[in-house]
Amino acid sequence: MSLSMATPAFLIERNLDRCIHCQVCVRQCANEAHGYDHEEQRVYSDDMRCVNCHRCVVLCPTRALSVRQFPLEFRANANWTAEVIHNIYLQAATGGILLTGMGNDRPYPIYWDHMLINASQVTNPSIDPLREPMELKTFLGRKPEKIVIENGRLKEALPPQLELELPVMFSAMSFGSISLNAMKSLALAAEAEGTYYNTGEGGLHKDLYPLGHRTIVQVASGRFGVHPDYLAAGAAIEIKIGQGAKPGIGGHLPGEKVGREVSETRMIPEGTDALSPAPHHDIYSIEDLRQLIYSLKEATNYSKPVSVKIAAVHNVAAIASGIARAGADIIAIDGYRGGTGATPLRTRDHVGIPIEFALAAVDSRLRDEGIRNQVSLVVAGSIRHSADIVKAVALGADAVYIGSAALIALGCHMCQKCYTGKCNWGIATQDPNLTKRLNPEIGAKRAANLLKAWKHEIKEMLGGMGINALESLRGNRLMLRGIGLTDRELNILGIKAAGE
Amino acid sequence: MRVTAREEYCAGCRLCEVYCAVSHSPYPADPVKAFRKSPHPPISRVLVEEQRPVSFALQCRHCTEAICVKACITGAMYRDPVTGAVRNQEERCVGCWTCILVCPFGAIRRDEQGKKVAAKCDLCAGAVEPACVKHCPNGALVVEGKGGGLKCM
Amino acid sequence: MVGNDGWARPWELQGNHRREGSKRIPSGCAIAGMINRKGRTMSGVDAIQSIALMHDRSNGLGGGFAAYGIYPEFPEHYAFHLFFDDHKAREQTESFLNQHFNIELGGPIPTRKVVGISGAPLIWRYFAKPKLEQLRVAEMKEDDFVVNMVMFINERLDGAYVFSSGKNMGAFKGVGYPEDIGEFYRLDEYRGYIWTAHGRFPTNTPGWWGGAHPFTLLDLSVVHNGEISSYGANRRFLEMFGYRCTLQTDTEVMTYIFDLLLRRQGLPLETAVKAVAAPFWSTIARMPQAQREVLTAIRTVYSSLLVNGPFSIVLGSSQGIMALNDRVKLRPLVAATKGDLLYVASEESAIREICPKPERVWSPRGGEPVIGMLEDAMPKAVPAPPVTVCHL
Amino acid sequence: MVTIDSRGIYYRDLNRMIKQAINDGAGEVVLKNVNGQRYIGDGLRGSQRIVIEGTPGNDLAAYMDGLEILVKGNAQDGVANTMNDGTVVIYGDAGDTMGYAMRGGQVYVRGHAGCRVAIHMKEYQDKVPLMVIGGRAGDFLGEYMAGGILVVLGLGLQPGEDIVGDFCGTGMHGGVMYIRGQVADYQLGREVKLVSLDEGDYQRLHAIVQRFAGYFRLNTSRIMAEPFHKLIPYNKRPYGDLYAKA
Amino acid sequence: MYVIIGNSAAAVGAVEAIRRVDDRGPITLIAAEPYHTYSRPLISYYLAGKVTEEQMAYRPRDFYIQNGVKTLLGRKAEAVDTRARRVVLADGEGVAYQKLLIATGGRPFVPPVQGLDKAGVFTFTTMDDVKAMAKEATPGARAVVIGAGLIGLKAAEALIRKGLQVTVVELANRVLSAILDQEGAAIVQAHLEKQGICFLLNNTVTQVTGEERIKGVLLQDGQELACDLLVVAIGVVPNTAVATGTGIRVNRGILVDDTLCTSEADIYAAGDVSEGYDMVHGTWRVLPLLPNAYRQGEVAGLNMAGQVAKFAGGFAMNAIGLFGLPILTAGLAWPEGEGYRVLVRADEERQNYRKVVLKDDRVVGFILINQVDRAGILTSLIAAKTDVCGFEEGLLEPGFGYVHIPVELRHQRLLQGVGTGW
Repeated sequence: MSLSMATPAFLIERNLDRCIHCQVCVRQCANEAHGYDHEEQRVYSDDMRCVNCHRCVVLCPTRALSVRQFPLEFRANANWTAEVIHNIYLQAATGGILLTGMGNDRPYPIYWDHMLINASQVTNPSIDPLREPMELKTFLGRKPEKIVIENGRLKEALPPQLELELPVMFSAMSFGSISLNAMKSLALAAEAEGTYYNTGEGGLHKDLYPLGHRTIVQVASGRFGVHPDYLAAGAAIEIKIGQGAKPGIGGHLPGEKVGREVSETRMIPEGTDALSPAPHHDIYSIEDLRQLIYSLKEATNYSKPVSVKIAAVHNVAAIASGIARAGADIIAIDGYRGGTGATPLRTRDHVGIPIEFALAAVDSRLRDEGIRNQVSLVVAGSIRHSADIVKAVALGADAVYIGSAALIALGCHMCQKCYTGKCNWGIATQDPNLTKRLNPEIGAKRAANLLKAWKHEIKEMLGGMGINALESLRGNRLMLRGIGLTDRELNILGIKAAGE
Repeated sequence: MRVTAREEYCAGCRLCEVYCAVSHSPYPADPVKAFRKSPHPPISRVLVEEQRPVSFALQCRHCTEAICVKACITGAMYRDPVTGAVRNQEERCVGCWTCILVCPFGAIRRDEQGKKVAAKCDLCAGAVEPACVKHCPNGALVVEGKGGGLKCM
Repeated sequence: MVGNDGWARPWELQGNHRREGSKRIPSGCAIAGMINRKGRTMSGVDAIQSIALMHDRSNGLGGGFAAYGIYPEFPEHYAFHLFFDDHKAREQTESFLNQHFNIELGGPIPTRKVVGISGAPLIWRYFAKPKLEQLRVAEMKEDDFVVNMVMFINERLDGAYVFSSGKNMGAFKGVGYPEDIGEFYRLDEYRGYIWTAHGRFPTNTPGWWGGAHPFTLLDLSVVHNGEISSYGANRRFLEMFGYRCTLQTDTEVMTYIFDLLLRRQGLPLETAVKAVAAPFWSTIARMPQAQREVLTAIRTVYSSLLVNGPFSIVLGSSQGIMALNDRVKLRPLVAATKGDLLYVASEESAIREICPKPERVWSPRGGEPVIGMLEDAMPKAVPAPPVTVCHL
Repeated sequence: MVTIDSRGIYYRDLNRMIKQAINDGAGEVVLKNVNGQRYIGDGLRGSQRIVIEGTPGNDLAAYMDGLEILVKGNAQDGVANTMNDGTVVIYGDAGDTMGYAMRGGQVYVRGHAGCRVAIHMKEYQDKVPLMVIGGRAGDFLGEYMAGGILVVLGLGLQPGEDIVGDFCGTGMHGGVMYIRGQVADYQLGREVKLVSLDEGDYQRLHAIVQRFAGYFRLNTSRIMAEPFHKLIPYNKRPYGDLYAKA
Repeated sequence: MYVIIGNSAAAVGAVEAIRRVDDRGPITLIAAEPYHTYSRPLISYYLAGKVTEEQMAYRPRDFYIQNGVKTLLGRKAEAVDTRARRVVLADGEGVAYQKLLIATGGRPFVPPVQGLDKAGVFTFTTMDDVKAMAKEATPGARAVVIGAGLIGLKAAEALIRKGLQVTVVELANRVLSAILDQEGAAIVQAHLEKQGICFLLNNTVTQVTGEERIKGVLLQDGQELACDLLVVAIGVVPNTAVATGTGIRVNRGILVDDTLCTSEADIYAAGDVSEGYDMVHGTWRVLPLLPNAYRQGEVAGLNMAGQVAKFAGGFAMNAIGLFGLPILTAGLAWPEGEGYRVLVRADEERQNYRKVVLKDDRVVGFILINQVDRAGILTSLIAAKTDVCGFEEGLLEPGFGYVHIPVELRHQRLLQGVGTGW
């Protein structure tokens, strides 16, 4: 096919009054959207290649660059949008599945934004978190039905727990989907702020073993890098069943991303595709999950909590109940806005349910069944800021996982091109030219700063509610009111409408 | 004191070169003017070496026993006894390139745009932080050893 | 429901989780089955031991058994096993039964107290035959009539649930680990030539005994392991034939599928199996023409009865048992024989627990049924014409 | 050597006893009357030997790293799940999903194996997992297989019985299978092809079969007398073209 | 009491070294020339008018004052009385020393050619030389330079710039024969010819004609050239006169050990007057280069002041620019004998020439013409005797740099120093 229907998505604007032709943009664009014409001695741009990652814009020393939507339009059509048309062109040309990165970007309602948080006035006092104690410490893990004290001692020790200084963890992102430097950034930030990061299914790089106590090691369907040392190294083990950005499907890490380090960490040969099957081939039913949970507990002598991560799907409440009963100590639920390095576009945008509903349904179901205390609930899938966290905890979450927000802290500009492996910010790439753009010391600082800032904000909001310990917010849906929601939605969320 | 590159974090953007040039130009605060107003683009004293994927900036190590100082035929090259910085008095320099011949780091550049002089890092004399360090977007350049430089020979 | 803070908690009002049927409940499980093909009876102890070995496959929220040949003194009576929430429900049901059946004998099913079993409903059984005049009024065959009655009770009579309705057989089930359920029902005191057993791992706790396996309809019983992804398609197809999937469980649907195909449409078991666990089109394409046409017909006519997703089942009937996997064998199933005995179970060890030295042990392929029929079993009855189930 | 009568012992207690015995220095642990106990050998590291008399439960030798386990009987599902190293010898049959994600070590099965065996078996550096199945294997053998050596010998097949099931090698992208006998094209996944063995293959195979035969007192040359076929993936990037590239 | 004879790089090196260790001990510096220390290589710049006399100062005017050095300038040291431990000046005065440094440098080698005593004949090594020549170097005049070495060519360049017609007569078959090979020399020669210099190679002056004043020269091949100005620039030899009659052992230059001490205790020699260790050749020989002179002076100074310092050796190295064409060389650039490997990349059209000589996987010499940037890295590889196995191919890259050097070595050098042990 010689005729390509492709047209640029973005327009690079260069202010020639300011451009000094220093070529920083040329050097920084892995997509080669900028070039240098040696004959003319000037830089030029190729809009076609631009993915709008802003790397050139941010680094341009003279602020000569800007990027905007390419102004080419089709005849106005609310149904056949430009995006739909372009995707058909692409599929007609390639016969391939459309890929994308990061989370669902469709304009579905964001229920977080339809919930409002309470504050104290007059009748009960608000608290000033700057002066008074404010506790965010959170323990994740199975809690026994009751404790027995004999001779002043616990008869049975508390089952293994994860201890968090704030109810936020970095969600599973594998070494392979993200760079080692991104991984290190998160690990160091987790260490600094007293929380955890998650290996995803990419194995644990040797450099990160010293931070094993801040690591949740994942066991996913590809079992990459899973071996006894790996299991022993982590603070907890997470069985990944599903992921919000691609519920029900597996993942393919293309061979070109499996370089030496990824190969060593995943324990597969260099250059091979790392194929993660859609299911675990040893789990086709809930009792198989129990079998896997206990095989992991057995292999680690019952010393670590085992988490099970699933995507938020229609019958998530029933599934969560089953997971709790299968022996999981933590259930992580990833909503349909959850991010990823690569996912089929249609799956990302059309499969799953919002985390807000999933959380409300699961928490309610587990409470109905009297087993909420047996298991900790972690939610994920586009937690964007501290207010989302406060709302999540009020709906019933013990903690949240953040992925996209953490990556944005590291510099991600949401171009959604992670799957190309050309992340200009050195995050979602294994290209050594690009990975070194993320200095993990800086990354760790930024990620830790984000957690610090959110910690302060959560405390402020808690103080406003007159609460000085996070556990008093957990499941306290009285602290939420809905706005612009139908009765049915309010019912599912288990909250009253604003004004009620 | 010297600026050291951490090559594992050098993004190869060469902003260090751009800002070094700017800060040694007549318009140290204005990159646009620095480049557009001078008859020649200012010369950077930082040199980014690159052979993908490796890249790093390299500038004068400010050796304590600086061979360039010893070898300088005019006495233009000297080590500031207070700051320890090795500097070139460009008005005394004749551009004989003996320093180029002896500097084991290859950290001295030939500036042939006007009067030939050896151009080298002066640690942005007087600045709190050299321009290259200040503008490195990734912390790949760090100021090290307030006390002295390397013994190069 | 109102909280002590004085306002309604809507999430507690949305549905009655105490009883299955308001929500679809996927579950995983352990299954076991055994038959003496000569019709010689075995004590329930074996079935209990076998399923008990697979304790970790269930989670204490359901266990049950089906036993055939246990009521030799009432071979021609329908043995109704019922759960009642209370005596009011029992009285109401009994009056309904008396209206339509001649009850030969009725009373509580004997149980014993077992640690770990609590919250049992009233559990009664009745040996009964339909009243002939009622059959005439309904213009129905006897089995259809019984099915209708059972469905009526289960759907309309509050607090009553028929969980077994076959002749000379019975289901025994409840909430608890299967070995405890067996103990509770005193199954050591029963003898049958077929036993099937089930340990349940539901993904929530209905706390309701009717939801346990086996699910039965007349003498058909199903114990099941897995989750059917095609549930919605299967169910809506069955509903066209008058089935009411009130429990919303996979087992219920599975039972109705076989009831429809075997009893009401009179298909041979092998054909029914091909509808449920259909061969792949690529496999069909390689078959000889005649066979290809048959399979093509089965797959197209009964496309909505293809059971998709992982499952293994043991189907029990008075004539024998059939164990079946989904067509790609995503659930475990092992079979073994020794003499006249055929055993099937989710794990080999469950068989070896009661038959340490089987003559043959094998693992059936996906979609390949393991069938054990009584030696003197008659070929399946002549197909009955489809009937309209009257809507009660 | 420590002997444990496992009859009626819950798996968790049995495994604790095994670990205790090994910690106490036992070089060999003999388990008598095993029936259905799960997770034996899971996550253990060392060079000890566990002899199992009976039918061990699921996930035998999962994550194991080095031990030798002999099963004097049939094994159930999930043998050598994600095993890192070590040897499992099964004198009877094995169940489904054996060797899932197995990365190293060796498994020898005298009898047949179930479905989905050696799924995602993979190799890494010096670790090249080896699995030898004496009889036949079920459907989806070597699905997603990414490395290692899988040998199916087809000993004791009934006339007309297939040595492997359908969808053999689906998604396979590494490693090699040696199959003693015929495999019809329709049984193969789209990502694999049958090729002839070369001299190197036969030498390699001979050594493997010799080890296998050694465990079960069989005659190597008689096994080697039948022709083998070699199954290899077309490439290590089976799904490289699945996606639309702009 | 330190006494230094000489006032060039070695002397300055010694002063600076002594003062690092001993800020009090009296230093006396004796020099035959009456000038403040100046940079000898700059005399051609001076001739060309690129620098003023003022700018030729090798150190600031107050250097000796600041360093507490008593200078006896324009006073020639005639002899050393080692027994009495004093230096005898030409005017008879004696200067007592406890530690003495002889840093008298070299003197121009003047061949035995008839007529060199005529006016208009110059050598080209001192301030006086250049001042005298500058007066006579008028535009349009015809100059002949004997010797196409460093000094000769720099003189020729300066004379061209002053508008003279210049002919260079060279006995060897190429220009810069001491530092360049045939190919490199050809590039340089072509470049210089383009600027108007005439070359007569394989030839030399046998006689100077004229009366009082030079009129021309007779060449070996019989040719006669009319000329107004003759520059004798054949080379320099160690100026060892002061050691004559002492026990100080002298070969071509004064012999020293690695502390720069002569055969006489407390008497040191440094710079062009001495024979230093050539680490490339592995022999002791005169290394007439400014960087060496300074470093030797420095080592001598340290030892004189009581420190133990050693001169690990040096080797030939030269930086020269001719009409904008830079030429940087070091070590052995045209090896003879077994065991050498020569890497060359040449582009005559662009005047680019890069040649690296290896022996036993070590760089022992190089020639860089035109693209000379970062030559010091190569120099340091010679000095450090670095095994270049694994990055040899990079050596010929015009942009050869640390990026071509294996990461461990690179980091070691950049973070810990080069450690050549010069």
